[in-house]
Amino acid sequence: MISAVPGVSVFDDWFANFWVVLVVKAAAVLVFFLVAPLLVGYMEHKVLAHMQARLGPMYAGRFHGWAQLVADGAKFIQKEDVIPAAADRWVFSLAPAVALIPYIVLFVVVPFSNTIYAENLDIGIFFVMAIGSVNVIGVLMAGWSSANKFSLIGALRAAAQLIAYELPLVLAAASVVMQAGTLSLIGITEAQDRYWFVLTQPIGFLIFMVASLAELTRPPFDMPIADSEIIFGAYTEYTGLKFAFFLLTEYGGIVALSSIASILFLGGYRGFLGIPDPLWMAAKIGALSFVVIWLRATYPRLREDQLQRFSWLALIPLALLQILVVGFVKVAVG
Amino acid sequence: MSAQEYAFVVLALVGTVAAFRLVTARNVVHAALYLVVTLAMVGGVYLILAAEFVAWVQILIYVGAIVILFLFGLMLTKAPIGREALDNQQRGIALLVGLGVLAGLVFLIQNAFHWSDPKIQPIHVTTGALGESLFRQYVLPFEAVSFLLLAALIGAIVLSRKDERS
Amino acid sequence: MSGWERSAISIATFLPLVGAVVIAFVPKEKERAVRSLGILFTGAALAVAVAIAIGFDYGSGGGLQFELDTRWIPVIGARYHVGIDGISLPLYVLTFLLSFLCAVYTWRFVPEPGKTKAFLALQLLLETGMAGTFIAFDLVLFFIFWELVLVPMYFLIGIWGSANREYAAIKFFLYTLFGSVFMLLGFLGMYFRADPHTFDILKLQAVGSSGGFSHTFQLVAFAGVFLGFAIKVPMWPFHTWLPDAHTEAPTVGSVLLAGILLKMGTYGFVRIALPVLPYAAQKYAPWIGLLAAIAIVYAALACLAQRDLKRLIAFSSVGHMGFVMLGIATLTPIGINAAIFGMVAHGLITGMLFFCVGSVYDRYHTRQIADLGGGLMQKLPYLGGVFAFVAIASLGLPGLAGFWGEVMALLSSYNPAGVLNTGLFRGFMVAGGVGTVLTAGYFLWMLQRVNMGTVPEKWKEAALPDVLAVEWVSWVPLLIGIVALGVFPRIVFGVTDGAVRGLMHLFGG
Amino acid sequence: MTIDYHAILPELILSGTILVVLVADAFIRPRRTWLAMPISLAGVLASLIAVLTLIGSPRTTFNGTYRVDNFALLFKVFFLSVALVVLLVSLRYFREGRWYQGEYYYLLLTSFLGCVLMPSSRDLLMLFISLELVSAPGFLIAAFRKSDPRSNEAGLKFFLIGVLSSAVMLYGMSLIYGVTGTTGLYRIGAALSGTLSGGKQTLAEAAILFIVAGFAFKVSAVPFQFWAPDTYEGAPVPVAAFLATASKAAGFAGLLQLMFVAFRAEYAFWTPIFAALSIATMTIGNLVALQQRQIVRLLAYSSIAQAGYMLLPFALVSADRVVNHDAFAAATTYILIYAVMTLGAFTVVIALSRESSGLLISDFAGLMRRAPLMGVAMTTFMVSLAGIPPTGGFWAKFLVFKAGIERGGLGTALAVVMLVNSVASLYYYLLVPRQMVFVEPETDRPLASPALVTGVAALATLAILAIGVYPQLFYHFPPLSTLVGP
Amino acid sequence: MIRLPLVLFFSAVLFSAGVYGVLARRNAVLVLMSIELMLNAVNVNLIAFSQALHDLTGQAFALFVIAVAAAEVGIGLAIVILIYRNRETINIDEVNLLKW
Repeated sequence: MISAVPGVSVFDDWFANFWVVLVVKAAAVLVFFLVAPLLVGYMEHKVLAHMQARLGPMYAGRFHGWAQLVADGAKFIQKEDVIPAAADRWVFSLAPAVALIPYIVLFVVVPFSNTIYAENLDIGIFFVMAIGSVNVIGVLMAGWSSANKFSLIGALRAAAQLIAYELPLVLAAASVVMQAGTLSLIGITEAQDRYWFVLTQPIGFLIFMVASLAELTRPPFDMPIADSEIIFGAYTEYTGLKFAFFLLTEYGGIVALSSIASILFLGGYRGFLGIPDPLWMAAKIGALSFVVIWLRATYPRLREDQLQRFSWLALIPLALLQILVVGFVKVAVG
Repeated sequence: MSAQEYAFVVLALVGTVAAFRLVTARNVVHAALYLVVTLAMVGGVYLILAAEFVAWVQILIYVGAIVILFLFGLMLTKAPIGREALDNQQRGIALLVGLGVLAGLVFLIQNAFHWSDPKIQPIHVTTGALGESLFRQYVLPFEAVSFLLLAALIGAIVLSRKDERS
Repeated sequence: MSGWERSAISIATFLPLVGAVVIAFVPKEKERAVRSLGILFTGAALAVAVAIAIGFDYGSGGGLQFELDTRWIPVIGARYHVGIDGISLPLYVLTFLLSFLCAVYTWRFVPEPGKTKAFLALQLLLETGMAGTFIAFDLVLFFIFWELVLVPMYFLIGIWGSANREYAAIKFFLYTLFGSVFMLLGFLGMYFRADPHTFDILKLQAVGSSGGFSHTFQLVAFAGVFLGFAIKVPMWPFHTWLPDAHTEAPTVGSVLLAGILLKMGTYGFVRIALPVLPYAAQKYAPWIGLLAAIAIVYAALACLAQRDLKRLIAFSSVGHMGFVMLGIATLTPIGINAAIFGMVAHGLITGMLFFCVGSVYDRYHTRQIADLGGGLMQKLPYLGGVFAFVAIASLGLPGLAGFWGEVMALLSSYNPAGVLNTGLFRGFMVAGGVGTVLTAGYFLWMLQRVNMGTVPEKWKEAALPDVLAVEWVSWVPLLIGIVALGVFPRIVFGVTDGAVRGLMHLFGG
Repeated sequence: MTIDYHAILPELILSGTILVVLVADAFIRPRRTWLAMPISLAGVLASLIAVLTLIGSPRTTFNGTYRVDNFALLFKVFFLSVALVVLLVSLRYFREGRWYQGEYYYLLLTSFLGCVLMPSSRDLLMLFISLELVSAPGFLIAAFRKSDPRSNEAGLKFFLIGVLSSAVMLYGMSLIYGVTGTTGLYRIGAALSGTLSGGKQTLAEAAILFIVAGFAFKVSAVPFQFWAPDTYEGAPVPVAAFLATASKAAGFAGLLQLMFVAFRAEYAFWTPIFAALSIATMTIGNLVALQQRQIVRLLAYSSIAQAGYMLLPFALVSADRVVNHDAFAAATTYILIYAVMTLGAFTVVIALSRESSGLLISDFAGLMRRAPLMGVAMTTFMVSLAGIPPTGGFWAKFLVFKAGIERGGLGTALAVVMLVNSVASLYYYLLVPRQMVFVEPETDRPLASPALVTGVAALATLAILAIGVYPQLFYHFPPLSTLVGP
Repeated sequence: MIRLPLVLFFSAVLFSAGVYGVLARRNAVLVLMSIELMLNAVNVNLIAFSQALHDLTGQAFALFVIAVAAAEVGIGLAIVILIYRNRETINIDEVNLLKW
């Protein structure tokens, strides 16, 4: 029954290498995580502004307000860290971290070339999905611990939405995995050496993107923080640095899901024209992030029931169909 | 002790403490969060034991889905912030039984497996091998489980949806 | 063997069952059809039984005749083994006779609350169960028939009984069932101790007589079957269900209960307990004798204290069955012959007594001796006459059926089987003798209080019919039987003796 | 590894039916949802035919984890027949009132899929999955009377105790796996009868205890019986009928395989446990049943007591192959006959539940007059449950007694306890016929009973009587279908 | 290299904690959580044995346990929500309409 190679666990691997390597990798991931979302955030400011025919931030850092987000950060740090009296202090304080950390960890497996990556797990995409699903707990914690009904409603909305869209997300990813025949992110990327999977699975790509938007609770799927209904959802009571963490989570999420989407469907770091792989990867992430922002300016918010209906009656059946087709083709060809 | 064992002991200790807090917590949501910690630690244990796939399944299904369901359930049934009487009157008996089970199991286990003798040499199992076994040898239970999940899904919807009339 | 011989007793036994099913499908509005069908089926069954009796080879009463031994439930080793010998035949015929007469009686008398259809269907079902018990030569089959009587009797008592019927019915049911399950255990023990395993009574008898069962086992198994049989008989002190059941049961129920059901217990002793477990029988015999002697005296004393006519007769049954058991306990051919004779005679006499009481109740709507107040002879001469005649037969007047069974039982206990303590049994004989005297005493006292004297004021004006035609039809055969058996006891002894001697031979000597 | 598709054909047909029912329900108009029943019925029938085509030499597939032998076939035929009956009696019940009919049939069939898988599962994993597949839809349909808090409660209790016992059972299974290194029942059997160190043996015994506890819940043995009366009472009556028969029989099917195939070598350890379980179950079941006024609860406690009788043969297992053989046959026969009687009784209850939902025993008053057929049927079932000849119930008990006496010693003692219990049980079994016959009804109006229900009741009565008169009809199946090796 | 009993002890601790929780808690969801703890103990056992025996069955088994656990939590919460809707409580000792 045992067909496994006698080998070593992940930890063996880590322990076998130098701790330094680990630290360096961790630092690299962290730095990337801290920088990339800022860029996306800035992009959102400017892109939205231009789409709405206004300028956006123009002062901080002089050149088109490039340091606006840094300034925001500084402002958040200065602000008083308010914890509501009725709140559950521990849970309230831990929530931002729980929401944020999964996205950081997620970048451990994102490859920027076939050599630049922190870890190549043979179940990479699975790891991504697993880690990505933890984030919801942070939102629920935030919503519940705030002792505010709007927060709670927001959190419940978020959780319901995240569960509902987790399925199409995973299913869409699964059909890519089926085509690539591997779970490893590098493997999937390498499997797109002749064409991108978006060509064979355009529907899957669309599903993945839509589901990602919902996972990120980005417009038009931003019912959990619908300010006209429930103020700011789960984050209503948050101020200062804690609130900043949630913002970071959001932008980090955009980067994370964009990178996964580009790996799954757009050939990841693989490019042409001799441009270095990491740049291709960055470009694809940027492009997809742009799309995410663009949609915010384009579509109005859905209603809660429409949102659930859309997932269960449209996305999931479609995703299942996609899997079926891929499966048939795979069997027919293979 | 090997490095793995140190890592294991740390995870196990954290997991144990969280498990105890889970069953003693005075607040339902805290209990659920302790459950997350325990589950994560158990997932870590799987990693140490080189059962990578199971570990991530643990995170994906348990932490990512089951706990969310729990939290959902708790919040829909208005889990209050603050303390309430979550325990019944049989705490003493429960403690006795729990300790009894523990003592019995520990005794039986150390009786059956010598402390130093069987050492696990974790083997890294490729996901492929596990998949092979799932879809070849265990394809029948796999299909059965899929029916189970579908039934649970449909049934849960039927039960929890609000009927128009009521 | 001809097909007739193989199937005759099965036909007779199951005809009533068929009748029950047929009746169940007749619309209940068709009362007359239902009653006719009842008489028809019991009559047909009786006819077959008579034909069997005629075809019976009395020269070889010891062997099984009309035997059929065929596969039934191979998995558990049970066979459909039926047959008839000298011991069974009288009881078998008696069963059909009484059932037929009861059906006839029902033509006119259906107790409250009516429901003739169900009443007759249950009677027929009961008949099959009773008849089957006497022909079964396989323990499992025996047990099935044995238990088959429970449910119909339960309902007969429970639905058509008098005031306290439900209590009596459930008591009857629970007592007998309790006993019979232990009996079943005993049967199973026999099965497994026999080598090869068998439920066949004849084979078990062979094993038993050749010492195939260990002594310890015999003692245990006997205790089990004893409980089953003794409760059914009923032996003192297991008799307490009987007065209740009899008192509450409708007339027909009482007749069948006293006439046949009780015989199943004593028959079980003769057929199964003694021959299969001879050692234990010898060990238990003194105790059985003792209980029998107690029963005789106790019942007589109890009778003296009764105020209810029916209850009195019920207790007298206990006493009569005591004589039967005493005969059995002697383990001698005479004793067993006496026992079988006693069973038949008791069936006729006590059955008849219950008919009388039923008719009295039908007229007076009371069974309290004090309420009746005497003067039955004057008021209803025929009924009074019959009643007096049967009561006298019951107390054991020579020349009538009751005599032979009792006197021979006493006689046999003067000289019991060699292994038994003669002195002890002579003591039982003395007790039995005292019992006879007391029996005579209470019956005569009863007659004095009921039959003699003047008609009390309250009954003077009442227009009470004397014995009706239907009653005559259903009684005459019994009355003839009582006289006939008294005058020609050979009618029974001639049939049974061969079989009894064969049995005793098996039994050890 | 090639898959023997013929061996799983019944299951495939059944699963196909399940999906068809589910999909069809989504597309047929609300007023027509009862159509799910005929569809299910057809599927079950087809599956039954498929089972019949499998009669012959045993087949093994999926690496020995799945085996279709006589034992499995017997139980499959049985389960599918029960399915037919439950479907038939459900129709009217679920057409009246606002039910999720389609979903009900869907869940019911899923549960039966688990039942059908169970007797073929020769692997701990398969056993576990089958058990869950039986239970999980059961939890749901037990709570199906949504607006009735009693039904909700029924579901909750059933669910919590069910999940708890699976957890306990799984822990045992994991230990067995660790000690023997396998999950296949036959291989476990071989490992346990081989040489194990003392410590491992003790651990295995503890594990057996855990597993037995898990199954004891399923068959509602004391002390795991608490859920049963509450759940039966709260659940829709056809569901209670299902739980009391098929679901319980599935538990026993699993238990038979575990005990007679995997754990037989350890019989010295577990037979006393079964003896205690059996005695406690039958005694407590009977004692509490004596006090019941509600018919479904009465039947629930009766089913508990009967479970005690069914557990008895397990306590007889010994080194003697013949005794084991007989004990096995006794247990199997009892389970099957019990199911017919109980199903029949529930059918009558369903017929009656149309006019009074509370369903006290006193509601049976005068039924013999108002619905003679139902009255006779119910009387037959009650008498049969009490074990009085000439009904099928007697033969069930007879075999158990027989096996007990054959075993001797402990066996005889157990048989005596069972005898006493049977007699005591008579008291409450007779309560129902007593009401029907002796007590005047409030109304003389004949009971309007749907033809389907009446038909099922009549059929069950006939079956009980037929078995009672000629048990050979049926008796040779269980001994043929044994798991006790030659 | 890990000592097998060490892992088994951890599992035993989780199991016993679960047992305690099941017995001591009155909130249905908490009881269910305690049961999850027990299921996790099962999985730890399975994985440990799987690696000790170098046999994949244990891991496959664990996956099945997780899947079934998910299904059951879904069912359980549906029932809990149903009860809450009708009764406004999910404390087991208050859910007591049915009594013998």
